[in-house]
Amino acid sequence: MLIQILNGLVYGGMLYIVSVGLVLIFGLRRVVNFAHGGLYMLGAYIGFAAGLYFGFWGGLVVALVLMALLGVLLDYGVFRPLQDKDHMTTVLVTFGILLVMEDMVHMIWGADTISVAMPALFDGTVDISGSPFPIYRLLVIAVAIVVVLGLTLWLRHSRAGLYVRASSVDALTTGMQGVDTERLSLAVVGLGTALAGLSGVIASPLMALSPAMGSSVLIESFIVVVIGGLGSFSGAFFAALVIGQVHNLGIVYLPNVSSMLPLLLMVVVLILKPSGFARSH
Amino acid sequence: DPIKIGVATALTGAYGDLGNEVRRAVEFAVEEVNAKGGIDGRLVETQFLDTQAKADISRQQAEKLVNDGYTLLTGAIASGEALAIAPMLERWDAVYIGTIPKADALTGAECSPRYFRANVPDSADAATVGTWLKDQPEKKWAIMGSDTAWGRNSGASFVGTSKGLEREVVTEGYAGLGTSDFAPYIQKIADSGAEGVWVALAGRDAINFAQQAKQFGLLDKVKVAGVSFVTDSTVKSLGDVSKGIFGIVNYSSTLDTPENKAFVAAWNKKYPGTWPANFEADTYVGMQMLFAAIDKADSAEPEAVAEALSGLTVDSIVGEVTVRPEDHQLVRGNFFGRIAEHDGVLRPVISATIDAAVAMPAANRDCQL
Amino acid sequence: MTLLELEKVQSSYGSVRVLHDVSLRVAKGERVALVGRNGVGKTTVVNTLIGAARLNAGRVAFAGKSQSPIRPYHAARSGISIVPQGRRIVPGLTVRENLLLGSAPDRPGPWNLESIFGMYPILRERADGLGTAMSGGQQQMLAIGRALMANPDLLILDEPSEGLAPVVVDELGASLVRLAERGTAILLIEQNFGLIRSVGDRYYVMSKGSVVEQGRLAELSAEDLKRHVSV
Amino acid sequence: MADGYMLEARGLTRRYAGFTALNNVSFALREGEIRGLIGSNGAGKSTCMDVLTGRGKNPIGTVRLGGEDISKLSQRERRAKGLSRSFQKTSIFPDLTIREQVRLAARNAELDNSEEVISELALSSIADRLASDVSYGDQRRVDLALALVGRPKLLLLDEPAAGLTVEESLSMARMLRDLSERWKLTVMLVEHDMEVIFAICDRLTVLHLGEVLTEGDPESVRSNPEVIRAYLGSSFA
Amino acid sequence: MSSISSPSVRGAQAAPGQGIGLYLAIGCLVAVLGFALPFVGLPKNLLALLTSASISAILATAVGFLVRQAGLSSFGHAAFYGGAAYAIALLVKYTSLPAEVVVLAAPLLIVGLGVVVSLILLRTNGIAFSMLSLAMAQAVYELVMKWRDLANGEDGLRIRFAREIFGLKLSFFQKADTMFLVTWAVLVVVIAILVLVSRSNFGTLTIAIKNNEERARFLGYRTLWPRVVILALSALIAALGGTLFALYNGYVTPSLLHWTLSGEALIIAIIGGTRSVWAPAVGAFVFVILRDVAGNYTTHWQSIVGLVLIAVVLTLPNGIGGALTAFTNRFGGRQNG
Ligand SMILES: Nc1ncnc2c1ncn2[C@@H]1O[C@H](COP(=O)(O)OP(=O)(O)OP(=O)(O)O)[C@@H](O)[C@H]1O
Ligand SMILES: Nc1ncnc2c1ncn2[C@@H]1O[C@H](COP(=O)(O)OP(=O)(O)OP(=O)(O)O)[C@@H](O)[C@H]1O
Ligand SMILES: [Mg+2]
Ligand SMILES: [Mg+2]
Repeated sequence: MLIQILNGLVYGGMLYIVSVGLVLIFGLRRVVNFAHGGLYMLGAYIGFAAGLYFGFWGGLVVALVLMALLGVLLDYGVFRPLQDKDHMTTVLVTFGILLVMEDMVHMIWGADTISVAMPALFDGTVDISGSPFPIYRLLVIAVAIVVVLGLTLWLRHSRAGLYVRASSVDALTTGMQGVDTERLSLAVVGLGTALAGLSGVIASPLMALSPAMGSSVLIESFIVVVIGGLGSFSGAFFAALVIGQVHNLGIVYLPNVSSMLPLLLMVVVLILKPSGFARSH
Repeated sequence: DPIKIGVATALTGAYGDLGNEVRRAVEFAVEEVNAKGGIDGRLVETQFLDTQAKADISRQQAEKLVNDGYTLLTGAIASGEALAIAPMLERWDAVYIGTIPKADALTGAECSPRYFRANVPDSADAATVGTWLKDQPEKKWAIMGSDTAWGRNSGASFVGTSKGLEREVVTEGYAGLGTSDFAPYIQKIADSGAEGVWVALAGRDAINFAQQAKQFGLLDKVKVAGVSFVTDSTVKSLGDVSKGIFGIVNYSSTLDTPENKAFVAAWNKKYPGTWPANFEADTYVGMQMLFAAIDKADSAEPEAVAEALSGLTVDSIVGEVTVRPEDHQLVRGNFFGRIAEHDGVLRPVISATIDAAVAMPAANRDCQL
Repeated sequence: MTLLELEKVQSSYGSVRVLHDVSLRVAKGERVALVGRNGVGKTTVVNTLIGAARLNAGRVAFAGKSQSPIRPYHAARSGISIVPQGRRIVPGLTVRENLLLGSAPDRPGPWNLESIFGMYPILRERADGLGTAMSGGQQQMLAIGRALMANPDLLILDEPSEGLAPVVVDELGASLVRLAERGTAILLIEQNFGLIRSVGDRYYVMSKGSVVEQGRLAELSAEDLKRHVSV
Repeated sequence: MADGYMLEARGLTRRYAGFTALNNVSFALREGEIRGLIGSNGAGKSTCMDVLTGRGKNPIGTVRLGGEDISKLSQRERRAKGLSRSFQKTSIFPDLTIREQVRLAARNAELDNSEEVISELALSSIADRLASDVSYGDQRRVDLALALVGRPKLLLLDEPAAGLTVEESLSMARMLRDLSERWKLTVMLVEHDMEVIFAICDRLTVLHLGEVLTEGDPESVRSNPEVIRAYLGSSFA
Repeated sequence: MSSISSPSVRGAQAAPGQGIGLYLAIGCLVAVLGFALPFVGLPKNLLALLTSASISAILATAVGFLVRQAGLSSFGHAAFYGGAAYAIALLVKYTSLPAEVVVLAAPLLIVGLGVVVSLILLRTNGIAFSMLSLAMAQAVYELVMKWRDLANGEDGLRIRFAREIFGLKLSFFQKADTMFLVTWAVLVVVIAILVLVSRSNFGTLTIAIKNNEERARFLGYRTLWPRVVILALSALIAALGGTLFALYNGYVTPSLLHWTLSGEALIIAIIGGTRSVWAPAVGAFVFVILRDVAGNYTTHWQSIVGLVLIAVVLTLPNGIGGALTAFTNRFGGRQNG
């Protein structure tokens, strides 16, 4: 039981790191970024490819840097020119980017599933209430906690965080106060994609890489973002935790309907509270 | 004029790797036969279209191929694709050689006079389990299946088989296609006290499960065996993790027959450093069937080819095999094996051969051709 | 020193040209009123300064520096704060956060949270409530407070009296005058005669997207002012 | 309407999370009367209109329109009974032309005087433009037109003159006076422009901190020292 | 939907009642020309493609109409489309109703269920609506996947129609050269009806509700029912598309119910443009043909579709339909707006 709850935490933690990047980008650009799943996948592949030369941790660093750069490019080349257009337009462009990205990965690394070895430092298990539990999974939980704390501190208590929150609801007014919202959004979108990359790399020793891995994580992270209350960081955190538990305990206790549980949870939350867990920020 | 073979297969999407195996095998077979001057002096020509393994797209692409004169078809990955195409074959005046889809219905209730199956169906895999299980000391088994018709059926037949052999199935889990985190299933199996796990997962799901089971230490504690699990792509993705896993093996490149040895050698030449994988070999068998039938019919007209295929006997890489006229299933044997080193390389190695007479259940009476 | 200068400015929303010929300037410490009836383009002048309307031709300079293209933050960084029409309180932020948003750490001066709270005590009472949950007039106070937080050299107000109680308008007038006396220049876009009179010194009149007249308010009779605003 | 009141409001109250924005406010308007509702910012004027029209959660208090209790009715039903309002924050339909939306607003009324209202509010020249494309002041008038069309029995106007020029506010005030006489409109007007208030209101109700500070004819309110201190300021004294 | 909001519906379109002559003429011409296509000796494959494209066009029209009139981006229309197709398959399999009854009843049945569900869906707006519709549709998908005894899971179901439907041979509906006439006729009728609806008073009201629901309520309108009617209409059209699909293909699989199908329909609608009722259909023809052509030449059709999607979206802000309208207006010498 304890282990199953831990597993739920791992799952929720992974989901949170993917989703929070989505939230950041949604917050700042009001764009439901369909390419996000693709970024997660790309991050995993880059981490894998660079890992062949620099080892797992080196690969992680390379992936974070490249993904952040890619995010900056995405913001500069796509979101900024499209900022005055209808949001749906941008959503579609991100969908187009997803298609291109999947195809590129397919072209470079092939369609075969690739598995990534555990970093040696965390290979192995610890004993938790009599059962072995992979140390690496504990690391995933720790990373998620660090991301939560870091982001919360940054957003709630720093001036930049205030700017991000303000800019995410009204960029023009924020800009009028002397904030260079464009540079801000370069940074934030870069951070968001880097987080997508981070989650991809972190996930890679757990789950095999394939070009399709992005699409499957996309829907679940959308669910997290929506249940959390669009654009809400703390909401996404709670939503990811809840979904993680619901997902895992569902598999254990309600195996026949487990795949529907997150969907049903979303339906119930949205019907009771159309704006999601948190008041929408 | 050339003989036209149309291949509508999953070149992209979740099953892209399988589609590419099909593609390699067809290209190999065609190149080989053309190098010999074709069939009865006619060269073979192919066209590939992408289906993403989606039934509706598959049907459209197949129709397109037929309209362009490619009336000899193959390439379906998912059973749904073949099931969607089979009923149209007569109207299109085409012939289909199935090499991957395993659903029993294709040679059962949904059988078609124009659909021929070269690979081993689900029921034959199920019939193979018992011969292996009876020799295993483990009494308590867990089932880890994919939540699809195939996975559920494999699970059910394992349960059936184990009852007869006084084995107990202590827990069953079925994960949806594309499941990335198997931790809850693995923990459930660990908590159940099972001594062995029967795995009916395929592709990426199988790999994710095996990798995570290893990380939880499950692979070291219990015996792992499965269907469609011991494949070359599993080995390729998992490396050492896969070592020692048991399973039903429809084909192994280590198969010790002269035909297969020649095939493997030729394959090695065209694709250096690789061995034909099971789906590649099955597709190659299908092509052998097709070429033999064209040769026999002296025609590439679908009607004539279909007639020739029914009851055809071929000297294939899996031995001398016959297409059963009752349901158009290729009657062939099956194997049990495990992943082990062979010639210094990890790959599925055959440990037991099950004769066609045992392995292939009788033709399904639901099939009315 | 000229804080704001527009020279033969033409600007547009998409393909709709709104400003045809706007020239005006505000120097340090000046108090300038911009008047004209509804829809002549007063707000568009402000929107041009923050890049929300596109500058097609002409010159815009902040603190002597020409700006092109204009980004929303340029004005603020040149010491120009704006109280926009419609207030534009940022939803989701508290009153305090809305005020902090306006502050510019590199521009010290008399205005800070305390002094704004001193001027509008209701803002202190509601400091931790959402800015948008206040009444219309309270939000107007917040918008003015936010603009002051940056200790601007030039304060542009677009119809600030809208929705304010007469007492509050009076107080606003008085505080703008005090502000001007301390050296902050003011560009006031207004319909309220009383406020124009009490705050303004020079004036510009706009009509159909162009500045058509200018002069000193003191030399303008009440009837003439009324005529300009209502032409 | 035995007692001759068009609108009777009793005990209107609204609380927001522990804070009372409107506290037990009562008043009554005669048919054809123009009532000014004034008070400092945050006094509760807009809230009062919300409660009268059933906007927001559980409005407290009784509202009688023409003698009939409408407190339990939805916003839609209140409009059908002849209660109409405009909004302090412009609330119109950006994707419809001005003419389309005024017509739409008239469709539920007994009579369609949309063209009349459009020309009365000087919207004729821009009537076929999308509402999103006209200036703020024009949008304010569209908001007013939506409330005015169809000759409601009771019209609640929340700062209709805000954003209008002085000239326009006064002409709008004259028009209101005129229409209320011609159409027998009863009007309740929230406005900070005292020129408009004093030009057309028959009576004034002054709110302060969510309660009625005083009520009376314009002259007496204007000279009430409490009102001067809390709201009007010295310039009106 | 704060993020996926609909574009302004008008702008390039004529105001109601004015200058529709030219559009009417062009519309009629295109409709009539369409019926001539099977008789001018087009290659079979092209006709098959056009038949699939008209079915996609019907679905895209349904989705686009919902965006245009109600500002709702549905990620759940696959449930109506695939739902109708599955309803046919199941009714044929488990009942002995005549095929005619099945084909007519299935879409109505699905819409009936859809309306009930929509009463829940329509409590929300914007992204919440999109996600709810997605969730509901995915739940149907999961149900069909899981309940294997009913619908055979991911392998899908073959529909064994009777030999004759509506007095026509089954092959009439399953061969492109004849089926195209049917799908085209349905598409033309659907668009004609929707144009009338959008130009009616009811159409204006729904746009008002989309813009500003509260004000519409204050103007004395019920705001739920008009939205329900629009959603039901849109659902019915999607279900019609699914019905045609089932007739044409004789086979259903769960991918007909998957959210990606809804998403694709939405993409097609936006590529076409949601300012006009007919534009999503144009988008469907362009998209389906493009994808097919790309697929013939390369396995990188995904990249090609992606890049074209980006290019169209960037260069034609109001979609292909918007560009066509602008062109027609210039050509017809009319001013915008
Ligand atoms: N976003 C826009 N797109 C197109 N035209 C616009 C837009 N905003 C304003 N306009 C037009 O520009 C003109 C000037 O508008 P502006 O808001 O600048 O007027 P204003 O002088 O500030 O009026 P008011 O006193 O009503 O605030 C108006 O005719 C208006 O119709
Ligand atoms: N949603 C809300 N949540 C909390 N407080 C609110 C909310 N809406 C209004 N208030 C408060 O209720 C009080 C009355 O507000 P109301 O809008 O009625 O004032 P008003 O008299 O119309 O003022 P103004 O003249 O400035 O428009 C104010 O103090 C306001 O801050
Ligand atoms: Mg203005
Ligand atoms: Mg108010």
